[in-house]
Amino acid sequence: MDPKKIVLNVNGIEVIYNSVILVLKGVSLQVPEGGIVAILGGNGAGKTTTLRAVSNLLKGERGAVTKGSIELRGERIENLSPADLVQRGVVQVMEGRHCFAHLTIEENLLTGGYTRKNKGEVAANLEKVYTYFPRLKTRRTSQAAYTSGGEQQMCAIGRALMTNPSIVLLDEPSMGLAPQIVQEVFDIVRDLNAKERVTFLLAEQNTNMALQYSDYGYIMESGRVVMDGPAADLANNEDVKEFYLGVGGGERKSFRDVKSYKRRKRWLA
Amino acid sequence: MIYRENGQFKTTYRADQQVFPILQDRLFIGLVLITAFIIVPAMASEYWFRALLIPFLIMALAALGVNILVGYCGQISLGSGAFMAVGAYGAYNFFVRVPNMPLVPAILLGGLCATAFGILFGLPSLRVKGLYLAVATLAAQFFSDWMFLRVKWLVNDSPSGSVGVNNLQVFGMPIDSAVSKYWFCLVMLVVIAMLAKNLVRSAIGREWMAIRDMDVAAAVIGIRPMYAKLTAFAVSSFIVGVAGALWAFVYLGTWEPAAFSVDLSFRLLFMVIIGGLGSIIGAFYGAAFIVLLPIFLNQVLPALASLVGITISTAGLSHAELMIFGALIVWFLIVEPHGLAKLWATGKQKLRLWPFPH
Amino acid sequence: MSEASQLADAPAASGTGRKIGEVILDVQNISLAFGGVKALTDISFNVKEHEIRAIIGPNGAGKSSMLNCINGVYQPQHGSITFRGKTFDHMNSHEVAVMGVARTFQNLALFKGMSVLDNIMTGRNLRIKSNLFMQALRIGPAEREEMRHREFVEHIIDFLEIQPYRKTPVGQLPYGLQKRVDLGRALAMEPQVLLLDEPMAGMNVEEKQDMCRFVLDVNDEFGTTVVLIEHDMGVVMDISDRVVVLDYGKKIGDGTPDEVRNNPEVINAYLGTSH
Amino acid sequence: MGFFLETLLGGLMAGMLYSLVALGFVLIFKASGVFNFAQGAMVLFGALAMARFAEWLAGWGVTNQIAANVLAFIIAGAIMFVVAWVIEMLVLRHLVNQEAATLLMATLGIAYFLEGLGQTLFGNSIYKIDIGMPKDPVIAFESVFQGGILINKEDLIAALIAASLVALLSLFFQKTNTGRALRAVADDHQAAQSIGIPLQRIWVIIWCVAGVVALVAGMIWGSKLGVQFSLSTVALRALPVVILGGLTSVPGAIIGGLIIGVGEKLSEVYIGPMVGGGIEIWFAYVLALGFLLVRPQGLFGEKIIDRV
Amino acid sequence: QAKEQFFPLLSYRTGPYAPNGTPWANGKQDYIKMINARDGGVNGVKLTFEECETGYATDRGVECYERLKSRPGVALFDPQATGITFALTDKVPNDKIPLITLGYGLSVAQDGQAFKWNFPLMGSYWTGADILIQHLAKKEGGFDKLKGKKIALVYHDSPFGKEPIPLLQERSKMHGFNLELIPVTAPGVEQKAAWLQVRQMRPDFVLLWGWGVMNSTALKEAQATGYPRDKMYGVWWAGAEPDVKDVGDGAKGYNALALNTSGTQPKVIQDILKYVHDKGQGTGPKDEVGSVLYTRGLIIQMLGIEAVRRAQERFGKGKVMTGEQVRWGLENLALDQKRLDALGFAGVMRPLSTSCSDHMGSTWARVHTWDGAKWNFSSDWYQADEQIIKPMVKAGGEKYLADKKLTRRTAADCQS
Ligand SMILES: Nc1ncnc2c1ncn2[C@@H]1O[C@H](COP(=O)(O)OP(=O)(O)OP(=O)(O)O)[C@@H](O)[C@H]1O
Ligand SMILES: Nc1ncnc2c1ncn2[C@@H]1O[C@H](COP(=O)(O)OP(=O)(O)OP(=O)(O)O)[C@@H](O)[C@H]1O
Ligand SMILES: [Mg+2]
Ligand SMILES: [Mg+2]
Repeated sequence: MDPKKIVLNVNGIEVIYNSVILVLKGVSLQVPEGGIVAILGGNGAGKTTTLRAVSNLLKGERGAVTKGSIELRGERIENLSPADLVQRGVVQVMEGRHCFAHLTIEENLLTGGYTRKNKGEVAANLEKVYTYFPRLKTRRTSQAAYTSGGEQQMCAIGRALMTNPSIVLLDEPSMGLAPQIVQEVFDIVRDLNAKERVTFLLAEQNTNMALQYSDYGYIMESGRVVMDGPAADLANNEDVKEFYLGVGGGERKSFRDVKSYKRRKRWLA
Repeated sequence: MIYRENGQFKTTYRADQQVFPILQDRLFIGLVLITAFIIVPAMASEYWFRALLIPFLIMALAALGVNILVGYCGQISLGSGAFMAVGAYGAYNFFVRVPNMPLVPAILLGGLCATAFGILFGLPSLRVKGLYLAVATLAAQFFSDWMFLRVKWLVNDSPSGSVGVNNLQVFGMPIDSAVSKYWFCLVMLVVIAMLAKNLVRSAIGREWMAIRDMDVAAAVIGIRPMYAKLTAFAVSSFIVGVAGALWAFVYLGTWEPAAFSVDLSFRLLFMVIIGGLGSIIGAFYGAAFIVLLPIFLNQVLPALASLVGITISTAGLSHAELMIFGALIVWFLIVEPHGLAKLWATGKQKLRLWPFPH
Repeated sequence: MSEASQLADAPAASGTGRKIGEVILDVQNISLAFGGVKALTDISFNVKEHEIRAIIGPNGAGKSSMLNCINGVYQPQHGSITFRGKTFDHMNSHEVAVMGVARTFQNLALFKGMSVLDNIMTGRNLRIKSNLFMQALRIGPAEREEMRHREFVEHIIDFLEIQPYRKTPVGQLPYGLQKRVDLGRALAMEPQVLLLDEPMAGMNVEEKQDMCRFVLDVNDEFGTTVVLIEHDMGVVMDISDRVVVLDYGKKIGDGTPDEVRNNPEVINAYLGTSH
Repeated sequence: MGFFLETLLGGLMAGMLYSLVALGFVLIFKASGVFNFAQGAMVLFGALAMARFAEWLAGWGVTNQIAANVLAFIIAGAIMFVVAWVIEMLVLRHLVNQEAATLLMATLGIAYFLEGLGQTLFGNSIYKIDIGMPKDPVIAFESVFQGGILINKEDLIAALIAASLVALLSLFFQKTNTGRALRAVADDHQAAQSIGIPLQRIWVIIWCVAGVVALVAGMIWGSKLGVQFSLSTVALRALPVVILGGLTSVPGAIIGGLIIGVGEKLSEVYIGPMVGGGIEIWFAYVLALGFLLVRPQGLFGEKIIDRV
Repeated sequence: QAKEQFFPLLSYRTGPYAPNGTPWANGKQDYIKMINARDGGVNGVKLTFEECETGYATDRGVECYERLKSRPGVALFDPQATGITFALTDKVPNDKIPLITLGYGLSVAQDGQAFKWNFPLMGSYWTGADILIQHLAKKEGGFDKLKGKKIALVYHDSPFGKEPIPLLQERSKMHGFNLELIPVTAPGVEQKAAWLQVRQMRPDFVLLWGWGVMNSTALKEAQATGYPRDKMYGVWWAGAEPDVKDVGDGAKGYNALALNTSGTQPKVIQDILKYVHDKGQGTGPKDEVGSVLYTRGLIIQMLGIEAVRRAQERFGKGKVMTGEQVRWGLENLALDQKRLDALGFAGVMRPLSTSCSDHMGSTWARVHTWDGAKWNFSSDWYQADEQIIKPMVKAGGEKYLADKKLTRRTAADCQS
């Protein structure tokens, strides 16, 4: 990693749910200022948990960081409330959308602007989100619960952008979105990153896209980081190719032809 | 690693489906049963029986019934007191009006009266959900309060509305000593708890839970919400009704409608929540907490106070009792929001890993 | 495990063993609107026995709503649905389930408080014959019946490779596994028609391959008809026999993957140029 | 006819008094999705504080009754603020994102605690709040109806206070940013946190407002009934009101109150005698239930969403 | 072992009825303390007590009973609540502990031949209702003047409130007045409908059968609907300071039955102030001493202690009495005026003597009126009409015996 300024430094954290289930077993990662960092890994690897630990949303899940430290621009943030973190520019897009069901799409977005006191700024942000996701504009008066899955996902992302963040934690942004929109979401990420120097930490299953757009990647397996490196290197790693990009041995295999035996290899276990 | 399941492989699904698949659990429950049936009767004093154990058993039974409706089927009920009252007065009417009516059938018939009443007031649940349903069940509560005060026939024309029974017998054995009452309630409780446990781990129990967790999805996989909800109301109010009959017959002897007031309904709901929604064993913990803790505080606080050399007035003690009780509820919830049963389960999980922390 | 892999190994080569049969489900002129929002406008398409039928389209196109109509969760304002020769104006959830249609959900609709095993067991409920009293007593037949179904469910659990989580409350599982459980619950109904709403969202390639394998196996082995909504074009194009394309409530394409792939309207509205 | 109008009027005003208590429920439900069992205890607690301080202040030399009352109200309000703050710090903060049942139970613990604390601090006898409410009746329209129509000034004033409180709070919820944030919190604690809504501050504010509403309710009911433990049971009378109006609607609390008030008084007076009387309380619940069967979310409640 | 006679005291100092329950409980405690301090107990037997909080709830009351009943030297129980009385009525015969319910409980329990262990001393709701009707007749100038009059009973909707109804119906048949029944749902915080009904039917008199907050609320609603308070007559549980205190002037003219005086003049009160409160041993605040319910507490405790004293006369002076022996004492109380004077109760209450067939001992009561600051007597003593009540009690006793499959106590049993 180049000697860029590290904004977010996660240092050997352990996370325990319900005071018995140990989920993260010493995860460390760094996010440089203005970088796009991806966390990859299979179901249950602990990506979401890592993001929750950073944004301090673990408490509501009865989880806790029991070891290690998390620093934001050199400041320890384990004891800050999520609201404090948003004030400092860190916002998370939660997995599974979590739109406010009874609020309309527009109200959802406006709630995202709660921390911004400047009315003009909020209005401008709203317009920006609407230009990113025109679909939201047409559905603005509809209660979030009655919109389609993809519309809710857009709403969740848009809502987070309304806070004018400097670091965005994106948990599976592409889930449930049509391919074109996925493309657009990643373009937005790149856009914000380039134009507004927003830093991104994203957990993604769409490895292909994630590696294409990010600078650096971490691969997690059962609560540990098993591999990390610049995105380009990871994309060329044979194992990554085979297990995460589905192009092992050169050609992409048809989903119809995949072998039925269990092939997953564990790096560590 | 005192408590572990390593090495206890299940070779059949049947073995795995047992209520207590782990050996330690079986030993433990066996011990509990032996204690309950043999050791406790040998040791407990009259006071323990009459003032603590019997009400605990009956309330545990009632809480179990409420738990089926609230905990398993997710239908909030604040009318459990009414179902108990209907059970009690129903059993009473069968008992005094039908010549030579034996006790147990009278109680069960009382339970059936409660079932009918429960289904009637459960009908709105087909349309009204969540907290809003509380209105329907409270309507049942206040209606029954009124009914047993106003309809003379139901109280056998007693002018004041208070009624009583005596000469209780089961198969010719009188149920009047403290121990016999205890055993009687214990047997009822154990039998009903087993049946209830069977129900909740069978298809019907899964239907209830499915309706509770997500009713639309449940309908899509073929569960009929109406059937599931009404059976939950029926089974629940039957058990609650039986508990009501026991409460009236065995514990109170003579009672007035106020014995089944809305306070009782609330207390039953609290038992279920603090014990653990959707857990049979939780009903026991909840009943113990709500029934026994205030009594315990009431007796221990003066002793504690005198120990540290302060004398608190009786009124002060009562208020301190309320405060401590309230604070304990909050504290337990913070430690484990899913109730005492979950706390117990987590404890077991820790034991499983012991001495390692994770 | 071995059983499951045998199941899968034999016909893996491109579904040669399957015979696509007659039309089993026919949707005619369905229109559905919510207030001003037209979710579906005059949609017709059919599904043939044993085929894998995909529905694709941009977000908010009305795909999930279509499944909801078939399922009886929504009542369309116009149109009718014919299932196995019987025509209905609108469907009733319970009847649909009885007729053998199962479904997974886009926004996980699992029973959160229940374990994986219990969740999948609910799929068997329609087949349970013993009544309340027998279940309470759990005597002979009731118990044996329960065991039979348990055994069936265990096969599904093996098949989906979620053995270690049997007793875990589903709420605690990671997203991807919850999707599998959702599939398992639908499979437990032994459906003739399986409606899958984005079963592979939130999975990486390897996991998607697993899921595809499950779907193909079910389709091959039991001849289950599959209706699949999916945004991953790789998956759709590889495994489906025919594809319907919806756009803002209207049907804009219908045909084999290749036909659809080359349909300009579809490219414009949905696929974009990258595919 | 005169009597009918009188009953109607009595019902309307009783309904307004229920609304005042119902309002507290609505506030907290709106802000956290929790049904606050402690509302009754808060009414009692507020009233006790106010009654006792008014009394003590008189003893400490504040002889002007109005001054004593105003001061006592301010002190009691401050106490309610402290209570709200402590509740947030010791209870709510630790129960973020938990199920409604858990939170409901926690408010019950709070109720017990407040009841105990209130009686310990302020005593358990009957106390008086004398805010100079006129007690004697006014008879109006004597020329129109035989015997005239009885109007209770005290009720009228109380109804006016209730109405203005409701108007104020409705505005607050409709027009401010915070109002929207509250609704967001009620929908999803965690998501609200994730976008920077300061849950803790919001809860302190809303419990504090609910506490003051409880204090006003306690003051008015207390001046009617005398301040003692039974005050906490008016919560049960307010329950059908909240639910009929819709758990999330401030104006609903008023409309619900009026409907329930009128419904129960008319039923008691006209149907009651036929069946032996004493029916008003269950009638209120049955009435609310009747409305629910038509509108399961109450008259003005947010539609209950269930979607797959 | 020390010679101690134990008095379990069931009380409620918290909850909806605390304002009324507290002075009552304080009176009972203070009297015991005073007897110990002044007389050193009963013939050398020290009196002990323990209070148990019931919160007016039946199950808590039963728990208290079970906890305290097996203490050594238990004399008797006074449950202080109708619901608890019902539940204990079934239990006391087995435990052989008498139950005294002064001025409350079951009216039919006056029949001591049916209810061996119950002692509704000094009056039941039947005697109370009877006396009120007598008083109204006297005010109107004779029973015949009641004809066509309208009397409304506003009552607490519970067995407590319903008890007087049979007697009032009987009386209304006899004298031809109309009885209107208006129930008030417990606890009675909302009575608008009830009083609108009163306003509409314009009864000549209102009888108020309330307890706790219901009473003050009724008075306030009466004021608010303009019903004259001087036409309202309460039972003795609706005639104490907590019922009128915060209504103040609004309750002026309101009448209620009185079983006892209030005020600090009686010697017994002076003794309590001297031996208990002046020593800093008082249970409650000093200014409550001598209030209506406080004084009633004193009487209850005095009667219990006198029963012990009476029993000692027969079973051995200076011994601790068993429950059975105390029961005999209760059944053979003979407190004539002289004895009352000696006890310091001169003028506080009427003489009282019980027997096997009469567990009440006295059916006298009078009426007092609130003048805005204190209660003043406004009538002489009345005695309930035996001829009406006796048959009712007898019939009720028979029904009870039949229901419970018991037989009437024999003369021999009465001697034991
Ligand atoms: N609230 C919870 N309580 C207990 N265990 C949990 C909880 N949330 C997650 N876990 C466990 O933590 C582990 C990691 O889960 P996490 O959600 O972080 O995975 P993930 O990498 O985000 O997976 P996915 O790609 O499926 O979202 C899983 O094994 C899961 O079962
Ligand atoms: N119950 C409802 N009430 C109101 N509008 C609805 C409802 N259900 C769906 N809609 C609207 O109908 C349209 C189609 O929704 P649907 O969920 O079918 O989309 P979809 O094709 O599944 O999209 P996605 O790929 O994003 O899941 C959307 O605009 C949605 O907002
Ligand atoms: Mg995740
Ligand atoms: Mg969809």
